[in-house]
Amino acid sequence: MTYDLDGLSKELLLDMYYKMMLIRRFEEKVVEMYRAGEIPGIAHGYIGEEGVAVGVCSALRRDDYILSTHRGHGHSLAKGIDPKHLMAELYGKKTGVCKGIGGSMHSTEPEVGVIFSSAIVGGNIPIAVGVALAFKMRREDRVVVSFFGDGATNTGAFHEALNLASVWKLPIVFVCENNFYAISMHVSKSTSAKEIVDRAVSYNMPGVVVDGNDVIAVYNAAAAAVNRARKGEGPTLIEARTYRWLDHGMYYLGKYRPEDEVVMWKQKCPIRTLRDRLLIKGIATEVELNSLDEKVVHEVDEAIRFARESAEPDLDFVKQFVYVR
Amino acid sequence: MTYDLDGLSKELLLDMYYKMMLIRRFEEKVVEMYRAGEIPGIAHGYIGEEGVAVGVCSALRRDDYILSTHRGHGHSLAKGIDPKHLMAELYGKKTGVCKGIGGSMHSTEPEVGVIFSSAIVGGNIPIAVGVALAFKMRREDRVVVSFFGDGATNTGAFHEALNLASVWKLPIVFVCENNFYAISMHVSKSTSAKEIVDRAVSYNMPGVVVDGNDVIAVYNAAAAAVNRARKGEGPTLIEARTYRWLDHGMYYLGKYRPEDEVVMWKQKCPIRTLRDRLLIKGIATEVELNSLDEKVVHEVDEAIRFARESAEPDLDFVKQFVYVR
Amino acid sequence: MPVRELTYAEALREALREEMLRDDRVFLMGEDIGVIGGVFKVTQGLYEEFGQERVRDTPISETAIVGAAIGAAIAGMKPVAEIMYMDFLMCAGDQVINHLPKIRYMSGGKLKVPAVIRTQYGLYRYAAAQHSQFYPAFLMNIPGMYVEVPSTPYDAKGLLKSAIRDENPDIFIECAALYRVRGPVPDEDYVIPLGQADVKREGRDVTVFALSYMVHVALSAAQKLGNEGISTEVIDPRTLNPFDKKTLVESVKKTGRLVIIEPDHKTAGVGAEVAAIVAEEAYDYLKAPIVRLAADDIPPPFAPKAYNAFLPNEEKLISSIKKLIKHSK
Amino acid sequence: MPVRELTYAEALREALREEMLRDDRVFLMGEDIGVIGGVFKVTQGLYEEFGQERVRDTPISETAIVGAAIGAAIAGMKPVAEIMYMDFLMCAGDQVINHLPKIRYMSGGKLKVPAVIRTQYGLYRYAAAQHSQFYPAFLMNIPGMYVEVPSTPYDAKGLLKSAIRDENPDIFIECAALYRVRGPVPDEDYVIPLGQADVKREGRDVTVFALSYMVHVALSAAQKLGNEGISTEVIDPRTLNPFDKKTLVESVKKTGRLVIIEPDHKTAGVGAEVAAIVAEEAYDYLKAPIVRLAADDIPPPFAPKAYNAFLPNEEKLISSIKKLIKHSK
Ligand SMILES: Cc1ncc(C[n+]2csc(CCOP(=O)(O)OP(=O)(O)O)c2C)c(N)n1
Ligand SMILES: Cc1ncc(C[n+]2csc(CCOP(=O)(O)OP(=O)(O)O)c2C)c(N)n1
Ligand SMILES: [Mg+2]
Ligand SMILES: [Mg+2]
Repeated sequence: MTYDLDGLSKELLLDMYYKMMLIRRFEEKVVEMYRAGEIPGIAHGYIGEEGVAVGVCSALRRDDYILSTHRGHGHSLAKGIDPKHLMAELYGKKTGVCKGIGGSMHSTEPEVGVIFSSAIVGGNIPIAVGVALAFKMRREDRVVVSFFGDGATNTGAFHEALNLASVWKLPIVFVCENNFYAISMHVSKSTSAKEIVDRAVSYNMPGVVVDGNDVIAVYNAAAAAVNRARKGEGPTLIEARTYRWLDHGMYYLGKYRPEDEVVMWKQKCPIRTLRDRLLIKGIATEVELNSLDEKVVHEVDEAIRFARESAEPDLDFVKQFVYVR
Repeated sequence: MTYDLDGLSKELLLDMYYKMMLIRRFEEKVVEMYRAGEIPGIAHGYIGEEGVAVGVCSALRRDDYILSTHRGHGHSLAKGIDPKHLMAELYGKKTGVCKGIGGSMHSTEPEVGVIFSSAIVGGNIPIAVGVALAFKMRREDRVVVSFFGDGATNTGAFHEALNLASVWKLPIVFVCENNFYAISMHVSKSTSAKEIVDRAVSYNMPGVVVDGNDVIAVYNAAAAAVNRARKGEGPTLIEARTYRWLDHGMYYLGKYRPEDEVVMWKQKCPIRTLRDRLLIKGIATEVELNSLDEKVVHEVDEAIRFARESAEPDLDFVKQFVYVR
Repeated sequence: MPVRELTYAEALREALREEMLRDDRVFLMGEDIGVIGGVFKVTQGLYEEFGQERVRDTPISETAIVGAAIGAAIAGMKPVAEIMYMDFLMCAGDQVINHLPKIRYMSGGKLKVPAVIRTQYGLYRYAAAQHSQFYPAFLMNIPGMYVEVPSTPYDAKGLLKSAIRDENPDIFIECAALYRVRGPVPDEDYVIPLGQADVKREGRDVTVFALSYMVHVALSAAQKLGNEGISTEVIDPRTLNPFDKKTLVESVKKTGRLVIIEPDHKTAGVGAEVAAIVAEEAYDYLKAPIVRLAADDIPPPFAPKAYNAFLPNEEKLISSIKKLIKHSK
Repeated sequence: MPVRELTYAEALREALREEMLRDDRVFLMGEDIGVIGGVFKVTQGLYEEFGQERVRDTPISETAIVGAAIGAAIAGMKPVAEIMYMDFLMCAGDQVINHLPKIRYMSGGKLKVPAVIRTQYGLYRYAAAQHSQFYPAFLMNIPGMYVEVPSTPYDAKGLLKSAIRDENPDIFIECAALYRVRGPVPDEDYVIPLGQADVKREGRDVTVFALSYMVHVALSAAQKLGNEGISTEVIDPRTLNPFDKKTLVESVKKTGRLVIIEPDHKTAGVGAEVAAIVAEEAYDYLKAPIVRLAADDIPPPFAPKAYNAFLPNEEKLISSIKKLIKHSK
């Protein structure tokens, strides 16, 4: 096909563009509404890292499962959660993906393959291994992705989980989003391995480094790892290097990053990069891309409206969901 | 000196022989007295692995600290705990190293550098890191050794501790006693790294494999790592390969090891190996070695007598040691 | 036909085996549970019968064991994971408190976590402070998971089967000192509903709330007190969550006296909750202060004499009951 | 001269700073406590003053943080480690229960473990089930470590200084909702002995045992009840281990009524122990059943309205006290 970029279909490329833009605009609105006092609690933005979630999730089937983190909005949207339901969750409303009980950090929507998000750093990784075990034991050809940050690679949970996944050769891909910081802690001060990806050696699994701001590179790396997992060849560790533009969460926690580092990374915006390539290669026109941009703005506005208008759960309502009875 | 073997003094070599033999005879008596119902609780024998504890501890100063495990009698004796006090502890007597409160798995004798033993697999490793931190912060040139088994390398505690020791460049040597089994679990089924020592890569520290049944090789590897640590160059991971002749603990838990594997390892007895070398190289005579053998038998008998004759603590006695008041 | 007798360990093994036969989503995982059948032999023979896929030996990775059980459960399996000693359960502390009991809830009811975590505490094993702990009150304090504490072979089998069939997460706490105790276990399939205390002996003068192993101590004491004309009711909660308040409160309303005997630490132990419930709900019926007999508030010592004294026992129970009955006269 | 007012966070910071100046064995470690001064800003400025050796930023490794604190302590240092949220304390569960409180004991008294583990629980932060937990009863149940739960800037400073100077291990539990609350803190050096409850308000009709944040709720309620002629005594335990039974029991003997208000889960919470103590030791003085107001037995929900209702509050406290006083008339 003439419209391919690196062998990818136009449809897929535009979908990746659209998803990244959706995440970007969604997160911008979250910041705005958080500041306006409409969104309670704590939340963590994904702006700047869109290439990772979108590249990885685009390489998955709908029935493959992902497990996410405190910084999970991007993963949820990339895997296909309706922005209305995600926004309603952030607003703490009954119509939210978790009925307002989970909030920003605990998205679950098995229908589209978002099985669970943990707010405990490293917490999802052992659970992801168990999900992969279930797939393997039932001889399903489904694959699991566990997302986590650079900081998470120093938790015991990471170590135990990757070891177990490897000895049991499970269909799982571990995606480390290395944005170089765990809150204020630079990866070079927290993580003794020369490169995070070197930790794959410890589990005798392939380790791959990828530019997380190049969504196509991410897609290709993920597709290879997913393929390997689906064929029963076991897990892979992917280290996707990227950067968060915002502060760790919604509060300013002080200065711990050099200005020019932030500026440098903003120049490597994953969305602009893809947009430029699509235009230069003639795969899409300005008009096409602008219409996606508008669609996204509309969808996010719609999500806000939906969230605002939805009802808040009360105590009796939430009590129903503790036990299966 | 004519009496050197691999550059080691006769004194050191005979001391290593003596210590290994002390551990051997001590452990034989423990088995005997356990079966006779004199030793309560649970205990784990070190027979066959003597080369590791003795090789490592011989490379330490008295004021260096070791941290030990559930399989700790050998470490305690190698570092210089009086067999009387150790045996009394196993008997649960007031004269024991921990006054009968700790038992087989919890030896502490800071005077000779045995700071703490944990019965939780992996449990001592983060604590050892903290001890090393104290040494470093006070600018003392003391070194810490953390002993643990192959099974322990799959715990989260191992991972977090080695990472922290490396980022803080602490004066510590991690000694993995790879006896190929964690209870019934063969290392190849539990541990995904091709070799345990490969895990050093994950922490960007040197990793060294050594024949744990060759006490001199262990000594040399430990001396190099201790020297490195003492000079402020940071931690090392040593994997010492060895084998336990007895069952995991004092009970028979079933068959999980091939007969011929056990036989093969018994032929590589670390004590016999050193004895033969000392004789062949003419460093020591049969008479000298036999007299050490006899000394050891006497000491162990003395330890039993001492333990038997000591008083048992009662509840009011043990209550005093919970808090500093 | 006399009822068949089994040991507590055999009863547990039967429960596991029957549920594995009944439902192929059920599988086992844990340290040394396969090839050697568990260090306490509870799973003996199951590896041979069901193979290494369904009886999975694991590395020493408690966090990964509990985490993987949770993951398999939310993906539709019914894992039964073993943590060798209750002491090690906190090596998986994050999974046990932040994940196991919260995932269903946090997902707004979209997920189920039908995982069972089996563990045991080692009473009278003289295994010192890191291998002798029992802290069920903590698991009771964290909502979202069920907690079973069977005291007999019959209860062990019936509760384990219920725990496996039920779709909520469970921490199933066995007692190593009971593994070889025998008791009647019917041939036919049965389950015990979760949340029903069992009146192990009826009585009029005093209620003894006995936890796990202490049920046996209480029954033996009750027998002796009976000879002296004191009629003792013995209540075994069997599950701590759900907790059967009704049986407890009704018993105390009847007898007017409550003695609690438990092998966990006294302060903030299970007995504290039991006493609090009674102080709230049967206050008007109490004829005497509530008495709690529990393990001392010190870590378990190794030395056997001190260790034995550290635990409550029959003698202390009998004398407490006698004193109590005097107090209220 | 009016007494100086500080926030709870400032009072804590002063305690840390003064103890670091006083004793060079004292040092701090934890996630993000250095360069940015902690996510709650408690350690702000200390990195600049004392440098990276004594204010150590760590990786996200709770087990290594608590373990290293223990190790440094047994080797003669006085570490103060921070665990960012109490929820994450169980990521170090093994170190917290199997090591921290047991090492001195298991060593037969040869070692001391003068480590302080500071943590906080996030009341009213709407941070959902994994960032809102408070489970002090568990730490009370495990003997061998002290547990502080300061409610005011004055107590926060005085208790933290005591915890650091004392040679036993401590879990020091702060409340994020209190960090900005102001209160008087004297200029001069002072410490508060561990194990002394504080009667925050004296009264005759009812004793309110209030835990941590709930002390403020109780004081406000007491004020209002006072206007209606009900005289309320408010007791703040300040430390849960050692636990000051005496102050509690004497107060209940005086008032004959007890209401407990606590922000942890009701079942097997701290209030259970408090109720049990009173049921054992002041039974003859009680004029009415004991009442426990606590967080519901469900994981903390995210949605603010539900979350607020999940916690006990002033309104519930006032109406409980009124009902109680009626009951006993
Ligand atoms: C076990 C645990 N410790 C600490 C925290 C607090 N915390 C939340 S996010 C975070 C940093 C995570 O860094 P990283 O894994 O690199 O992910 P990022 O935020 O950069 O995406 C920390 C320390 C937590 N949630 N869980
Ligand atoms: C955290 C934890 N899990 C399980 C156990 C039970 N256990 C005691 S020793 C042991 C095997 C340890 O194997 P390894 O580390 O290889 O040491 P070895 O016994 O071979 O010397 C196990 C599983 C324990 N003590 N601690
Ligand atoms: Mg990061
Ligand atoms: Mg081993």
